[in-house]
Amino acid sequence: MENTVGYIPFLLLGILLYTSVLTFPSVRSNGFRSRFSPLVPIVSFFYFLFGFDGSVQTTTVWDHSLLPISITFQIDGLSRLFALLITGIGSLIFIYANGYMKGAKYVQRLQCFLLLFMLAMLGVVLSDDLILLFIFWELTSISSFFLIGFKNEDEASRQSALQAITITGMGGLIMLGGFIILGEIAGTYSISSMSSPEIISQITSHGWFVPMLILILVGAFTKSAQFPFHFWLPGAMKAPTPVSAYLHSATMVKAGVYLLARFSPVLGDTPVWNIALISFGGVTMVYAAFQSLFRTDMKSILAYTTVSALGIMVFLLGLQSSDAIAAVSLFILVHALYKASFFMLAGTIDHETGTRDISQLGGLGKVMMPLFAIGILAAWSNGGIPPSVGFLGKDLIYESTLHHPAWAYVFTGLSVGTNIMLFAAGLLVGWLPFRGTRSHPSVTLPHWSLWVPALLLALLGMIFGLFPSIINNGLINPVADAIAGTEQNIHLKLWHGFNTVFYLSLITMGVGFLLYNLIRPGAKLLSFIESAEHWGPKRILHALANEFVGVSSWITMTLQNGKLRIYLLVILGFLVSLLGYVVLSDTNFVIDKEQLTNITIYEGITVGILFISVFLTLFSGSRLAAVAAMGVVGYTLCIIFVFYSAPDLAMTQFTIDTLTVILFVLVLYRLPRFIRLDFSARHILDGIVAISVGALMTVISLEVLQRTPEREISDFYALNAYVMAKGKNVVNVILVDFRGADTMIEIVVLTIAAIGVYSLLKLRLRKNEKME
Amino acid sequence: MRSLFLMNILLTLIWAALTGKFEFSNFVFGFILSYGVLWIITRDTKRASYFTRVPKVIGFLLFFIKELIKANIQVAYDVVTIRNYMKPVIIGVPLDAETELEITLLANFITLTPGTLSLDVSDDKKTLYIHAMYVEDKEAFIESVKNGFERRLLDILR
Amino acid sequence: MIAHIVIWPILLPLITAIVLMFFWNNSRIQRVLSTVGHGLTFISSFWLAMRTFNGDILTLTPGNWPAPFGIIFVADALSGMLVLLASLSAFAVCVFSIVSIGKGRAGFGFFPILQLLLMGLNGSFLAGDIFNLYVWFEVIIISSFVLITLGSEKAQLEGAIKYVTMNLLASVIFLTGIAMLYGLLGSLNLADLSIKISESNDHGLINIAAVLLLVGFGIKSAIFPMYFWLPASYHTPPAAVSAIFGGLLTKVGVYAMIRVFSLLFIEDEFIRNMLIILAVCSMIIGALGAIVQQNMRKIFSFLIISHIGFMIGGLGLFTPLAILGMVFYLFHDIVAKTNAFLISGLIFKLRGSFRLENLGGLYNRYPFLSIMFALALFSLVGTPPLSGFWPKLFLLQASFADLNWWLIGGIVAASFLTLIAVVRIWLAAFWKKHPDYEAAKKRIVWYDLPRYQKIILLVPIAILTGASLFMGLNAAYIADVCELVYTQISQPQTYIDAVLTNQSNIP
Amino acid sequence: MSTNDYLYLVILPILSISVLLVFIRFIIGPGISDRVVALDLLITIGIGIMSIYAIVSDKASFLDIAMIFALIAFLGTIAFSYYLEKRRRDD
Amino acid sequence: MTDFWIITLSTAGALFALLAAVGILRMPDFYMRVSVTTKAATLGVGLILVAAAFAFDHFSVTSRVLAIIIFILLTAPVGAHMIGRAAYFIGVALWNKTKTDDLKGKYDKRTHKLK
Amino acid sequence: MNTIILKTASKYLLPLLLLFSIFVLLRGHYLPGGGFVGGLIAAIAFVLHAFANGLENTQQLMRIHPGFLMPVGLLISAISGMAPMLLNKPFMTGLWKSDPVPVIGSLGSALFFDIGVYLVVIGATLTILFTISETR
Amino acid sequence: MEILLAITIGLLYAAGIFLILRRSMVRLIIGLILLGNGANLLIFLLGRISKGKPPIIPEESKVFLDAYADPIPQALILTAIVISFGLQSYAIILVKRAYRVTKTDDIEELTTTDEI
Ligand code: NA
Ligand code: NA
Repeated sequence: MENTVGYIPFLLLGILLYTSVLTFPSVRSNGFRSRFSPLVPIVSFFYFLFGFDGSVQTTTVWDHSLLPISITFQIDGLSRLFALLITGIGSLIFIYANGYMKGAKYVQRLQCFLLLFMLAMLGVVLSDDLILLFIFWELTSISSFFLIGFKNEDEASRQSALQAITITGMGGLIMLGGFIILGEIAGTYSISSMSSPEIISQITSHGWFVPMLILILVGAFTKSAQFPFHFWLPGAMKAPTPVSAYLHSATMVKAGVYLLARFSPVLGDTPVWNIALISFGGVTMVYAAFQSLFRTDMKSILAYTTVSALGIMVFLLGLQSSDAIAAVSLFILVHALYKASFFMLAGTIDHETGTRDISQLGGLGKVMMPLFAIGILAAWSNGGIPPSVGFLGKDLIYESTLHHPAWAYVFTGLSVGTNIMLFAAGLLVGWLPFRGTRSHPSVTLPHWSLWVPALLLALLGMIFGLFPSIINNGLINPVADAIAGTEQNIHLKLWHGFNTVFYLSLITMGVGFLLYNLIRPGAKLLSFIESAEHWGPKRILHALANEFVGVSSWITMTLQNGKLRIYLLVILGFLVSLLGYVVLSDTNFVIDKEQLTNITIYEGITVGILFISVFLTLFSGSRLAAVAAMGVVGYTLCIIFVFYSAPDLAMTQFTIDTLTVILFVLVLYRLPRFIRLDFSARHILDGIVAISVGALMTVISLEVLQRTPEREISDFYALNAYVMAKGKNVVNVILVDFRGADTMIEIVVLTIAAIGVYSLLKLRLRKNEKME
Repeated sequence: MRSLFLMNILLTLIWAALTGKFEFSNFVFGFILSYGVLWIITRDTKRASYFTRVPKVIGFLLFFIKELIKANIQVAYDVVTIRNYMKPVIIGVPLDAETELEITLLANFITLTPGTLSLDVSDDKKTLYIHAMYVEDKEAFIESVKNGFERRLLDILR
Repeated sequence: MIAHIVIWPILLPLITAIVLMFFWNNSRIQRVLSTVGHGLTFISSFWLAMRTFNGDILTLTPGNWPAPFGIIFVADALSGMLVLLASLSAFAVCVFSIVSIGKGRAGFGFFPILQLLLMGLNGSFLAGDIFNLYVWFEVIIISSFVLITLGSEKAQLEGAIKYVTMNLLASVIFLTGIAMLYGLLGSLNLADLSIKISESNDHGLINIAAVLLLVGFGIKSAIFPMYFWLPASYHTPPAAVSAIFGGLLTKVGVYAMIRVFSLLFIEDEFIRNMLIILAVCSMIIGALGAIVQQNMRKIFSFLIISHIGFMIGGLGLFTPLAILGMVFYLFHDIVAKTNAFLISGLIFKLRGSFRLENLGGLYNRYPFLSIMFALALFSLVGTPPLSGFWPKLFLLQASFADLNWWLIGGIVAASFLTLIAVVRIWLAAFWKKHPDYEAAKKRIVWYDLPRYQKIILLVPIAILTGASLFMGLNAAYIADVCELVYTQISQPQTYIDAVLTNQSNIP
Repeated sequence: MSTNDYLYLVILPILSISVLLVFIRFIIGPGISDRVVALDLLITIGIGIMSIYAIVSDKASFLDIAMIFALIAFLGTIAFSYYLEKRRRDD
Repeated sequence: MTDFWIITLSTAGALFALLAAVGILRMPDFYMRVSVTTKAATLGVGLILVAAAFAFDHFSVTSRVLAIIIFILLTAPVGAHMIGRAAYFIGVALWNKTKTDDLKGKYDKRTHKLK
Repeated sequence: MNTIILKTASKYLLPLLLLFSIFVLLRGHYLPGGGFVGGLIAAIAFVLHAFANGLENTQQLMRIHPGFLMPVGLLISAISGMAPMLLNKPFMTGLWKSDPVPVIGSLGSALFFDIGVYLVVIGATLTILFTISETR
Repeated sequence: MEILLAITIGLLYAAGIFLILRRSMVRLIIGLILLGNGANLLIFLLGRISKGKPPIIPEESKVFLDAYADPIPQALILTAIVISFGLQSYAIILVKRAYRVTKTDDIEELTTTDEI
């Protein structure tokens, strides 16, 4: 089976191609093509079932020296189990979805995103490269966003989708940070290369290990709905049931678990890892199990039990003992089987009766015998009653908590408590609706596609329990190997004899059954439990989010306040402080009078006039006087140009200055007068900024004047102006020849300005042209 | 037609003077250039000949310079001494000048003379309003304008 | 003529603009000729870019005066790529304008000025002389002034007052910097200045020039705290105009900073740290602004500020990876932002509003468009494997390698907030039901358009989305170009040699 | 004392003083029309200064600036007059 | 000889310019300021220009000087007329000792026509 | 403004100033002047005419819209810049006629370039000023 | 004299900045113009000033026989002046048009485009 891994890229590409094929016919036609969609996961399932045996295979498709990514896929036991769950449960979900969505709008769209999602999940579990994994990870977030928001016109759906992508998106980014550190300290982005002992010790002993681990854990926890990020998952139940069944039982939420399992050999069994996983997993499993008990919506109950189950998995991964690893390896499978059945069951009941509220349902067992069977079988497995595979799972869980060196009682107690509640919750979904008086008399057994897939999964749970050897070596043991990073030896047995674990299981069942009988969820309990959630993390995070938006708009409105003066003050203040800093720290000023020329009386008078005119522009109450004074400023500059050998400049400055004044004058009589404002504090502030800039400019220019000027280029011009460029007015030669391109561009500027003036004054839009 | 030609020649000369090159080619170029300029700006106007008027022009200029110096001295005296001797008025002077050129030249020469300033011409072109600084007798002033500048000017122009 | 390839991306828009001005009143001919002109410019830019991607630095000296005496146009890989992308964006915008710009604006110079704006952009990217760069900047700002006010709607004029004032201030500051450089070193040629600065020991004064250019270019590239003009004005002109502005104008400032701070002011710790601080602030402030806005175009405007931070951050780090990321991001962002604004324009055509509360129902009504839009929008976020992802990855790597926690935090936070901003648009415009469809119908022009015009409106978005996908999926190619850019800008000597010794590539 | 010295030390100061005097009128106004006349006179005297400067520095090209000064002074006066007639009464 | 002309002409010119400057400062009303200054300054500047012509003693300079003088002679009175008229129109007050005002009430404020 | 004095003066000033502007343009290569100043003077000439005679009269006199001068000028400049490219020399390389031409001096592409500048400056300045004057 | 000019430059920058911080659009434009003048003078001064030596080659000579003022700053300023003229004309008209449309000359009232 060496070469089978080489087909993985083609498989993924094939799925993508089929997805896009599905996209292209009109979305409104739920045609023909969509009927073949289940074939995609089915084919993939058999590929993973028969193509691999749990041994490690790797293929590199593409690599690049610059991009920190190598498209490398690796499959081992862990990946294979996930791939099988993804494609196997996927196959059944697709069949189920075809029945469930019959006649509905946008079926093809749903299938598209489901397939895309499947592709993404496969990518996550098959990638050997951190970045590649991250890419697929993000794709799961995006595609699940579209799936959760599938009923896009429903406000609640949109909010749930937003919530989901907010949390998983944030988690993903944080995780990427962790990945990058991991890649940097490992010196490679290849996950498989990290598990060599040298690199592991290099990683775990590195100074950034703890921050890196925390970042990665945040990513995994958010995706796997660990407390306190758990609430997006129950919220995501707004999606159509096939979506919930797929995303939230078998696949997406387990991506986080997969990630933890995947990194367990490298990062696991370190203090931070253990403490974090055990505590977060522990809290999640108890809290969510408790929450699930008081719900009336079947999907809501299932959502919370899912969160709780995820908590158990994280908790087990935190324990890191061989027992725990064996337990989590099996529990991943167990949970997928019964939870998918449960979801499909809930969906079918909803589909047929129009409600998922268990307080509204009853007596359905009589007409929906196969569904009742599903309910019983799934609850059986969920409850860990022998001989289901659930029993094996529970067995291993208790085994591992009991053997914890330090906290055995606490952990066992927590596990038992969780399982008691989960047991009761399972009965609420799998048993309660079928018993008692019949609530929906007209309901009959639906089309086979709505129950056969679930029944198949539920039966599998029983078969695997009865014959654990089917899965022991081929499926579960390689998973444990991968998680532990070493050879594991798992022997799944249905019967271990009358040991502590067995008694604990009995207690679980007994108390759980008692609990089931004590609790009948209704409006009262629901409101009680929701008030618990009221002050829970959801509430807090929502409040934080609102607060954040509030603060953001405050910041935005404070900074972007619409006042040009403030904007300019900020910019100029920034300029002044930067310049001031450099001037004070980097330059020492000595003004050498030798270098400077004397002031003659004419220059003095000219500059004096200039000064007075500037003050006139500043403080004159008449606009016209200000404009005229501005003109005088220009004229005096012009005189300065004359004094200092710049006749061309003088001519141009003089002409243009006058034209500007004329322009002002022409425009001015249509403008209002100056706003007269009394002298105020703002004048002082403005004055300080203005004077600072001015003073800095003076100081800086004096400093520059102390340096010897470089005249190399001017000398070149002077030498060549006549000889090569045939002109004697060097300024003009520069303008039309040496630097002619500047002039070319400059007349373009002038042209554009003229067009701008023309259009500003002449263009009157017709009504339909406004806001184009 | 003739006045256009004259104008053309005049401009050609000015061109040559400006460029400072009295070569044949420069005259030709100046001629073509001013021809072009005239072509651009000329609307139909009729002009009298300039030829016979040269001596009168010289005479007029001499008169003008005399007036200029006389008036400047008067003003200068007034400016540099502390006491003000001014007796300003605004006087409407009835015009014999008819064409726009005549009126304009008259008004300008009056303005160029210190102490007097042509403020405006009535819209029917019959009256020239002058601000004058030293007027003892209104009638005498009007008479001096009409017999002085206006008569001499019209002599040249007509 | 082929040897003159460096100048064609400048000359072709100029010639087209001149020709268009002769057809001042014939907007139909203008639309056709302008598109043809942009097409030709794009072809010549493509040609030029391909030649620079070989690693050659092409130069052309207008007037045939050797540098540093004459002006020189220089095309290295960075310039080549930017010219290519500018021409591509301008072409897309021009096609979009064929339909979206009405007779009123077309009859008052829209198309020629669009050409001249492109000329200014290409010129800025190719300028090898700092005063010449200034003049190109002026072409850009005056064309942008005219385009932003073309139509003289109230919001346009209000926004323009701020836009104009701050950009003119930036020009003055830039000019002040040039005065300093010339006064100190007596040269304007960038390569020559580079040599002279490295030989000079006037660190204080040279730093002052650096600060002046930093602020001048900072205003133009809208980095914190100099960005205020951008959100005040970018949402006011027609969508086509916002598109070219959003895609390219701030990038010219960034380009200028890259050029100046890699070639002239190479090793100054103070400036580098300053840049990183400003970058992080821009990222955060821009992103915070984006998540609270209601106007789609204002969201994009604030995102521009935020994403400029990524580039400036890369410039501040100035490690190989950081430069790789910065340049890649620059390339990506040109396409992504142009596209985003074009999409907002198309949504306006479809729904008659830019405001989120007035939009809705696009997803169910126009599923295929929605997919295209989604690709464009998520590439803005940097969702892998779309084009924004790779540069962000490089930048993150670079920041981690440098242990720059501020930058890391900034990049992560800004990316996250960008995601939220884009998802908000998606929820409001695409998923939500239209709040009042009957009332909005009056403002919707889409239905009145003939089929071919609808297609014309879609083509540019498809082109740009395609370009974005190309950059994302073919990241290796872009990364190779970026590496070449890195090699060239990290070794100013190659640039200097190309400018000062290989006088002209004319045979 | 050479002619140049004379021009430089006597004539230019006289003209400069004239400029100052006129500038006082420019400042005190009182009306805008007074300022316009003052400006016109400033430029006219400027032409004189320019001419003297041309003689002193032996650069005839400054006379061309004088020509442009004359042209501009005229234009400015005309423009202001135009404005004064057309404007609203309240400035 | 050249120097003599230069000195004489420039001195006279400068004095006339000074006269204009003093005049504009001393005259009690706007119209008299215009009256005084236009000509004094024109004369003064004209003299200085002639001095320049002597100084350079070159045909191109002389002709340019002539052109400038003609131009000034042409424009100065027109300018004075324009500003004087505008001032009167907007009601710039006459000196209180002004004896007669024939223009009074002759302007139509709306059409700017003069009777 | 309805003053015959100004009207009459402007009639004579216009050709004088236009001539002067061309003079300034042509000698720019040797002495102060050139396309910019020349163009500005020409523009001022027309502006003065417009002040005296009203905008309509001036525009009638010019026959074409001043804005038209901008593309014409740009075209002349661009062509003079691109002509060397036909000889496979870089953009804007100076081309000179070997013998000097009377009056103007050496005849080269730079002169045509300056003429282009001259026209653009006239066109732009007049477009700006005229547009303002005619807009109420 | 350099000191005086340097102070002039400082004054022009300061005045320009003070004016662009005012509320009146007209003052804003005047401020921008003063800033432009300041920058031009700065280029001029930093290019070093020299008296009476215009960079024009004497009539009978092919090269300068004497010292000459640096022509480059002059050419740069010339370009800058013409460009500023274009920009300033545009800005003046913009102000006029903005006043007509928004009915206010008070810049602080122009805040609508910055609202969320
Ligand atoms: Na790689
Ligand atoms: Na050349």
